[in-house]
This record gives sequence, structure tokens and C-alpha cells, in this order.
Amino acid sequence: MAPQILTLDALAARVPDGAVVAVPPDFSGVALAATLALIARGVRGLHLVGVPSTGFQGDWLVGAGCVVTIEAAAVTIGEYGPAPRFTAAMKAGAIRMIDGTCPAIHAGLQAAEKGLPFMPLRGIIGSDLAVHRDDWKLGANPFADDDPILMIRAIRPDIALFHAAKADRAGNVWIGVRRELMLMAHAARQTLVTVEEIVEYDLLADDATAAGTIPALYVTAIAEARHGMKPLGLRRLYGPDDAALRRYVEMARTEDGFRAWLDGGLPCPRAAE
Amino acid sequence: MAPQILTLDALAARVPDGAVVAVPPDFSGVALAATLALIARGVRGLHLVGVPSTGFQGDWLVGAGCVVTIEAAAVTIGEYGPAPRFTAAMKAGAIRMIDGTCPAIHAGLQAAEKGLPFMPLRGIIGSDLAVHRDDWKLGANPFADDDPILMIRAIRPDIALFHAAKADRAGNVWIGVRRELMLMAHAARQTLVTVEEIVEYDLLADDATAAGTIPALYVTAIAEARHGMKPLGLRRLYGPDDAALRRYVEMARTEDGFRAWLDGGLPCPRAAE
Amino acid sequence: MSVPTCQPEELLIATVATMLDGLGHIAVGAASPIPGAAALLARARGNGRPAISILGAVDENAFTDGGKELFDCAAEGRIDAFFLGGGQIDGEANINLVGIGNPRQPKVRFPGSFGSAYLYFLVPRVILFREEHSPRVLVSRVDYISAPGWSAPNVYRPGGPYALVTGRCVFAWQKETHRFRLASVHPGHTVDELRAETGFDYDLPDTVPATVLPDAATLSLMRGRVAGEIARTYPGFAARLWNVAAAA
Amino acid sequence: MSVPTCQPEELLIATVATMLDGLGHIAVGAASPIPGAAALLARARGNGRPAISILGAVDENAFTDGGKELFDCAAEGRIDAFFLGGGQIDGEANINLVGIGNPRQPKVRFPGSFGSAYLYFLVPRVILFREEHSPRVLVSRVDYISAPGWSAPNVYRPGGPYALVTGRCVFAWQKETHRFRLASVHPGHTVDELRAETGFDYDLPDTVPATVLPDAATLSLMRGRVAGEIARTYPGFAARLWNVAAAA
Repeated sequence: MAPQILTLDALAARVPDGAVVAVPPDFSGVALAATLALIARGVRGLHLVGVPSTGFQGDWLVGAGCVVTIEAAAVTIGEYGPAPRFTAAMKAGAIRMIDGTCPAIHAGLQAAEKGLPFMPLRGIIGSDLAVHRDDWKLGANPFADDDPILMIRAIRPDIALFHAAKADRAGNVWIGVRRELMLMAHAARQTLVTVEEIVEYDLLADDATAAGTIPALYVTAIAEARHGMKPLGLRRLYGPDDAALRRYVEMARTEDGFRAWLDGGLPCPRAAE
Repeated sequence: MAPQILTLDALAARVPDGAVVAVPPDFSGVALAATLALIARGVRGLHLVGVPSTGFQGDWLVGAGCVVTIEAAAVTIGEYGPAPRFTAAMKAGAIRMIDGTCPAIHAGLQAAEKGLPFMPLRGIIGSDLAVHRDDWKLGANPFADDDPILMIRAIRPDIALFHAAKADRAGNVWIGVRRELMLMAHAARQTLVTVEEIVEYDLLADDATAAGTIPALYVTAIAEARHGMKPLGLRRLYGPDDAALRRYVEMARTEDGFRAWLDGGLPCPRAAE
Repeated sequence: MSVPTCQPEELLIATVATMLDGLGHIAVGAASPIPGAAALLARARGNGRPAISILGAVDENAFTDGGKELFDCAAEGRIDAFFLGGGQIDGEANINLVGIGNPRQPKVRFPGSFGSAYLYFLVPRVILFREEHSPRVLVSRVDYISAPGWSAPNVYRPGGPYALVTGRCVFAWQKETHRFRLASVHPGHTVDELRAETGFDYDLPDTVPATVLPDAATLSLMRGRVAGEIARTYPGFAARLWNVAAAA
Repeated sequence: MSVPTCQPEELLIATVATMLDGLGHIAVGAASPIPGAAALLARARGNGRPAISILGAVDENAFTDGGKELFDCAAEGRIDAFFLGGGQIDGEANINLVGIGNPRQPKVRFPGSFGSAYLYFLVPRVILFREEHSPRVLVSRVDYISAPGWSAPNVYRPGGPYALVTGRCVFAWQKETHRFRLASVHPGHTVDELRAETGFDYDLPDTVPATVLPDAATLSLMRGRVAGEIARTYPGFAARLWNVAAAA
């Protein structure tokens, strides 16, 4: 039951084909080194859940053919422009996009976190987002007359996959203020985490670290991956590698360019196919 | 808009008669020094919301005649036995008790935190707790057939009142792992906090402290109150004063004994009446 | 230090611990030293498993998401066993934690229902624990249902009662018939005595075994490691029972 | 360093800032340097008020409860203004952040709706901001409604559009008629040009003022303190506009 400490490849091997995988946005804790390991092992058929969006990670996985569905409020690489492989795949009809909105994804995960079948949510009524979604239903506030409100079905991912600054040997993971990572871990059946370092003290022994820590209870496995979020930046630890990100966007404009980028970027000789 | 830093008496003056006041349990962060200041100023007609229970604080306030209603999952002083003034007041029919259950109080506050009119909650069905509560309604899971589920109306307290280890000059409050205090601050209209100390650095500048911090955005006013939770213990900072707690329980068996305790215990010469 | 062969509390701790062996995660309420010690005993002999969360404790509590986490955790199926008591408990496993008489002006007032009305529905193995075994506590019908022992088939309820452990015996819960069955009688007590001291009706097998006494290894573990661990949360209890102070 | 009298972005920053003065708390989405700078300008001259939360930023973001906090905060009425854009915006203030054509295989795909479908309902003053003012963006009817500009009376909606600010003009939203009214035209642009470049119908007053240029004090504050502050979150923007690096 205690979390296992694995190598990056062994961690990636824990994501089966077809899994529903929750991932955070580029400004949170994105397991990019693990994503390359996943691509290297040739994972297929993933259903990504952006919490609430995905960025470079989603674009890489889409480009490498690992994804059939993305459920997210957005696929965005921010100031770098449109996410190139995502945009190409959408135009080609190659992947299915379940367009959501940030609070609905949070609400769905919070329902799962609470073992609830659904959560109510304000807003959204009248948006085309609600069309064709059988996991959102119009209900009513039972404490008022004529007050329609949307009910959002729980989202319980198979796997939460993210990167954090540190973990301890017992498998507790320190995420600081990035509490959406805790929500993901609470909601998902399994939680796979890469960390900058595994520390030798108990993160729960002192409230100063415990306050930002996901207890091992919710963690399935951990792998150490120093700079595991590069080329993105990890809050106050390291900044983004702007040149590498621009190079990616440039190369990934075309399928061939993306393949060339991937051949140069994969962590080990195994090809994606 | 920025939180004000007040004296303990000025903080207590911010709680008007008749206010709905959310308070935490004895193992969390209880503003006991502020409670004595409240009693000293003679507050009346309070509706206490235990999050999810109240202990010595509630018993003191009931004994001093400050309370008309307690909404809580329990009034408990743990191993010290039945809460004496609460029990006496209940037997006398002198206060109104709205019996709840812990997760329903959390759910009501979370609804308020989310600006939702209600939250669904499992369990409870068939309990006598649900009788006579017009703020709980039986509804149904819209994603299944014949799956009844209770809907809990939002609880939005006028005031959240609690004690924490530290605050900074901007009004950010560090609560560590005691996140129910953050929930209270999010849910309440106003938040009044006593702290062991006001520090001169920015609690949000470093993720290590930010992770356990309620931003000033949710804080109305702060007062410094060293040992402000005594005679209860504050986690790893100081333990409970067992002798003082036992003395209270002993004296508070009778109304006269409680008055004698209060005369000896109030922080300033002003009487409760 | 002179310790009797097996103190009554030690029998209860050992008995409850056998109901916890092999589980993954146990939560224990505040002010529950015997269930807490039983959980620690199960962990000590299970090589760190089950994990334990003692509510309100500073140690033995890994929760970092506030008061709501226990309830979320239970609803997700991440808690395998929990303990509930009752000012009154009846033969359908209904529990009363509120009071006796008119709830608005009760004759007797208990502290309140805590999380019982929820956890009783969601935790698979809820062990009812009450040392006092008398017609006053074990009643034919509770005055107030804090949490019902069973629910209609359409009510979502993966959890419920597993057993009722008292100072005199162990009752096993029978899910199908909504009744207790006398499972074992603690040494020094009798089937006839139980009948007289129990206010509700229950199934009585032809032969009822005696509750098994802890063996020497179990007692040794309890009086050593477990005593030191429980003393961190319940120093008074550990001092009274074993004359030990908290382990470092 | 040579800076022109007033750069177009500076006009937009100053114009948006006047819509924020006196508010209590403003949230700004990621990748929104002009709204972000406008919020910082309002704060700089408001003596620290409004408070500002820039989403996804490490600085200028006090949230400590994860991605959900913005949405909870907005629903509680703790956010007074927010900004939304749109790949398409129509005359009923509907916005499209999803794409053009069949959503399953679109001709043009935008990043997605983000929190628009929610915040547009809950934040009292939503300022639509889009620099490109063309019939391609300002359309008669959006292909896809990420978030509707108005709702039926029974729909809970304390929030909604306040104004639409483009590179050419300011439209004010008229809640009662669900239509925009041309409020001011930026210097260098004309009413006729706007008519040609706007795909939707809007109310046109007899006289339309020019958008007020920022005064010297405003420009000085913007190019000094605000430039240094915005550079911490948008270094490229600050460098391009004002040739400054981040303030300490």
C-alpha cells in the first residue's frame, strides 16, 4: 500500500493504454520528463483530462499519437501561440475534444474527491458547451423557486500524473500552494508523481511542510526526475527555457518537424512507434 | 479593504449581538482569549456554528448567557466529560440546539465557499437529524435511477472567529494544516482572527509558508493574543493546561461555580452583565 | 511493575485488533483509546499496515486538507474501518448520540452525532464499541436515531455495522436479517448474564465460545510498542493501564 | 530612451484602468498583459486598491487553495472585475473561444473556453478585451457560444459584460436591450471606419466622443511603477513597450 519509489521508465510503465489521465496546466506541476518516457514507451489511447487545461504536455502527447480524447477547458501554450499538434489534430478530426470550462472540471474532480456522483455549478446555462454533454444535466436549486442550476457528473480519473518539488521516503509529496495537484490525487484512482528530489526527512513531521503536502495515502508511486518539468519552469525553483519552447513551437508546425523534434528530444533510444 | 490590526477588545467589539459565528473544535484553532473578551463585553444572542463541533469555547459562551442557538455536530470537551454549561442549558431548554453531522456542516460551508445554494451529501437518510430541518432536502442523483441523496443548504456565517499561530502585517494568516479554518474564512462574510504573533515578513512570499496561509483577501481583522488559545493547547506550540481545564469542569458544574470561575478568569474588570 | 495476566481493556484491545488485521486504512475518532490501541496493535503486527488516522491528534494523523478530509476519504472508499459508540444502541444497530427524552429539552444530553450519520453509511467495517453493557445503553429502541443501523435497498450505503464490542461480549452484525448474533462472551461473563443486561433481542447460537484471550506475544507487543505509541495521544490511558509514558 | 507621446497600448491600458478605479479586487487571466497593466495602474493610483490576482502568475497572485479558488472567490462576490476575450464576439456579447466550423473538425480551432462560461455569469464587471477590431472577430453571430452575453431572467447571473474595448474603440454594454452602444472612438479612428470594421449591429449616439488620452501623470505612473511591476509577469511585453526589466 505504501507508495513505491520507481525509475522514470517504471513509473511511465504504470500508465496503461487507454487510461483516463488527469494532468495539470503549464503553470502548475507538469511531469514533462515522465511524458517523454510515456511517449518513448509508445502509450496509446489516452483520455487526457486537463485540470483545467493542458499545454505543452498535451501537445506532445497528441503529436506522438498517444491521445484519443482530451477533456479540458483549453489546450493552451499561452504566449507561444496556438498549440501546434493539437490544432492540427483537431482540424484533421484525429482526436476527440470534450470542451469544458475550468470550474466544471474542478467540480467534477471535487465530486470524485468527495465520493459524490455530481456537484451543482453556477453559470454555463445557455453555452454551447452544454450541448451533447450527457455528463452535465440541468437541475434545480431545491431551496428556491425557478432557479435552474447545472449538475456536473463526477470525474474520476484512472491516473493523476504530475510533477512536484519534493517527496519523502514514505511517499508524501510536497506541492506547496498548487492545491489542484492535491485535488487530482484525491480524485484519481492512482497517483503517479515525479519530483525534483526525494528528501530524507518526514514532510508531515513539521506543520510548515505538512501544510503543502499530499499524504502518502493518496500516492501510488514516485520517481525522482531532477528538472522533470523542463523546458517549462517550476515556480520559484527554475524558470522556463524560452528558447527550447520556441524551438518546439517552430518545429512542431508540421508533422515531420514534430517527429524530428521528438527524435532529438526523447530520453532514450526507443522510438515512439 | 486590507485587514485591520486591532486590540483584542476592539476585535471582540466587531462581533455584534445576534451574529452567526463559526468556530472550530478544540483540536483546531480556538480563539479563547477573544472569547473571554467577548464575554466581558457582554455579547448576546449568538448563533454559534461549530465547524463541525465546539468545546470549551461554546460551553463558556453558553454559561455566560451569550448564546441562543448552537448548530453543530457535537458540543464536546472530550475526555473531560460532558460540557457542563451546555448540558445544563439543554436540560433547562435555555438554548436551541440544531443537531447536525460533521460532513453536513463542512458541506454547508463549502457550498457558501463556492457561492452555491446547496451541496449534495451521502448518508444521513433515515437519521432523526433530518427531521425538522428545512435546510436539508431529499433530492436525487440525476445520473442514476432511484438514487436518493440529501441536499444541504449553504451555511454562510456572519463571522468566522478563530486563533492561529501567526499573521503578517498585510493580514495574511498562517494556519498550517488546519484547513477548516480556511474553509471558515472563505465561507464567512467577515473573518476575525487572533494570532500568537504578527511577523514582519510576507507569509505569501515563500511557498513554504504560503501553502498554509489564508490570504488577507478573506481576513477582516486581526489581533495579537499570545497564548490566545490557552488553556487549550495549540498543536506543536504549547500543550493544554490540564489543571486549568479540570478546574473549569469542576467549577462549571453549577451556575454559581461557573460565575465564580468567570469572575476569576475574565481578562479585565468589566463584568459579563 | 506488576501487570495482571490480562486486564479487561487488554482483552478488548486484542479482540478489536483481530477485526482490523489485514485492512489498509483505519480511522479512529477522538477520545477512543481502546479502538486506537487496537488499531496500533494491528499495525504493529501487520508491518505498518493498516495505516491509521487518529482524528484530532497531532501525531498519527496524516490528513492535510482540514476537517472535511476524513469524510471525503471515507466516501472515496479509502477508509476500511471506523468506530462508533452510542449513548444508546439498539438491536437494529441504530445508535443515539444525541440524548434521551425530548431533543429540545432532553432528560439526558449526549455530546452529539459527530460524523456518525455519514460514516456509518460509507465505511465498510464500522465497529460499534461501548464498554458499558447494560439495559440502559443496549436498549430495545433508541430514543433518537443519530445514525440508522441499516437502510432501504435504494439508499447508497456501501458501509455499515460489522460488530458490537462491549465490556461483556462481542455481537456480530447480520446484514441480511438486521439483527445481532452473540459471537463470543468475555471470560468471567455468562450467556444468562448477557440476556439480563441487554435490552434488545439478538440471535443466540446453541454454543457461544468464550472471547479468545490474547497470547503472550500479543500482550508483549501491546505492553511494549503499542503502549508507547498510544501514550502520545492518550497519556492518561497509557499511564493508568501500563504505567508508561509516550514513546519518542 | 525615446517614447512616443502615447503608444496605442498605453491608450488601451489607461482606458481599461478607468473602468477599474475604485473596485476592491480584480482578477486577470493568463496571457493578458494589457488588462494586467490596466489593473496595476488602477492599483498604483488607488493606494493599493483594487487588489489584483493574476492567474497562473507566481507574483501578483495571493491564491493558496489551488485552481478552484478563483472560481469560488468569484461566486462569493469577492471579485469585482475580470477580462474575457474571444476568437469571435457578437453584438449580443456572446463570445466564442472554441472555434469556427464543426466543433468536431473545425476550420479554425481556438484554445478553449477556459472559465468564461462561469465567470461571465458571476463577475459583476466583465470587460471584453480584444485588440483586433475586424469583421472577422466582431461578427453578427458567433459560430459557437462559449459563454452567452445575457441570460433568461430566471438564470442566476449577478455578472455579465460591462464594455468591449478594442484597438479602435470602446463599446458600452446595455444590459436592458442586450446591445452594445459605441461609447468612444480612439484617436486616429472614425465612426465610419468602425461601421465597416464591425460585423455586428450596435447603437450609435448622435455624437461619439474620442477616447480620452492618458494625461502626463498617468503616463508617468504607467511607464515607471506599472512597467516595472508588469515586467515581473510579462517581461517580453514590458521590454517591447517600455524597454524595462522587472522591478525587484
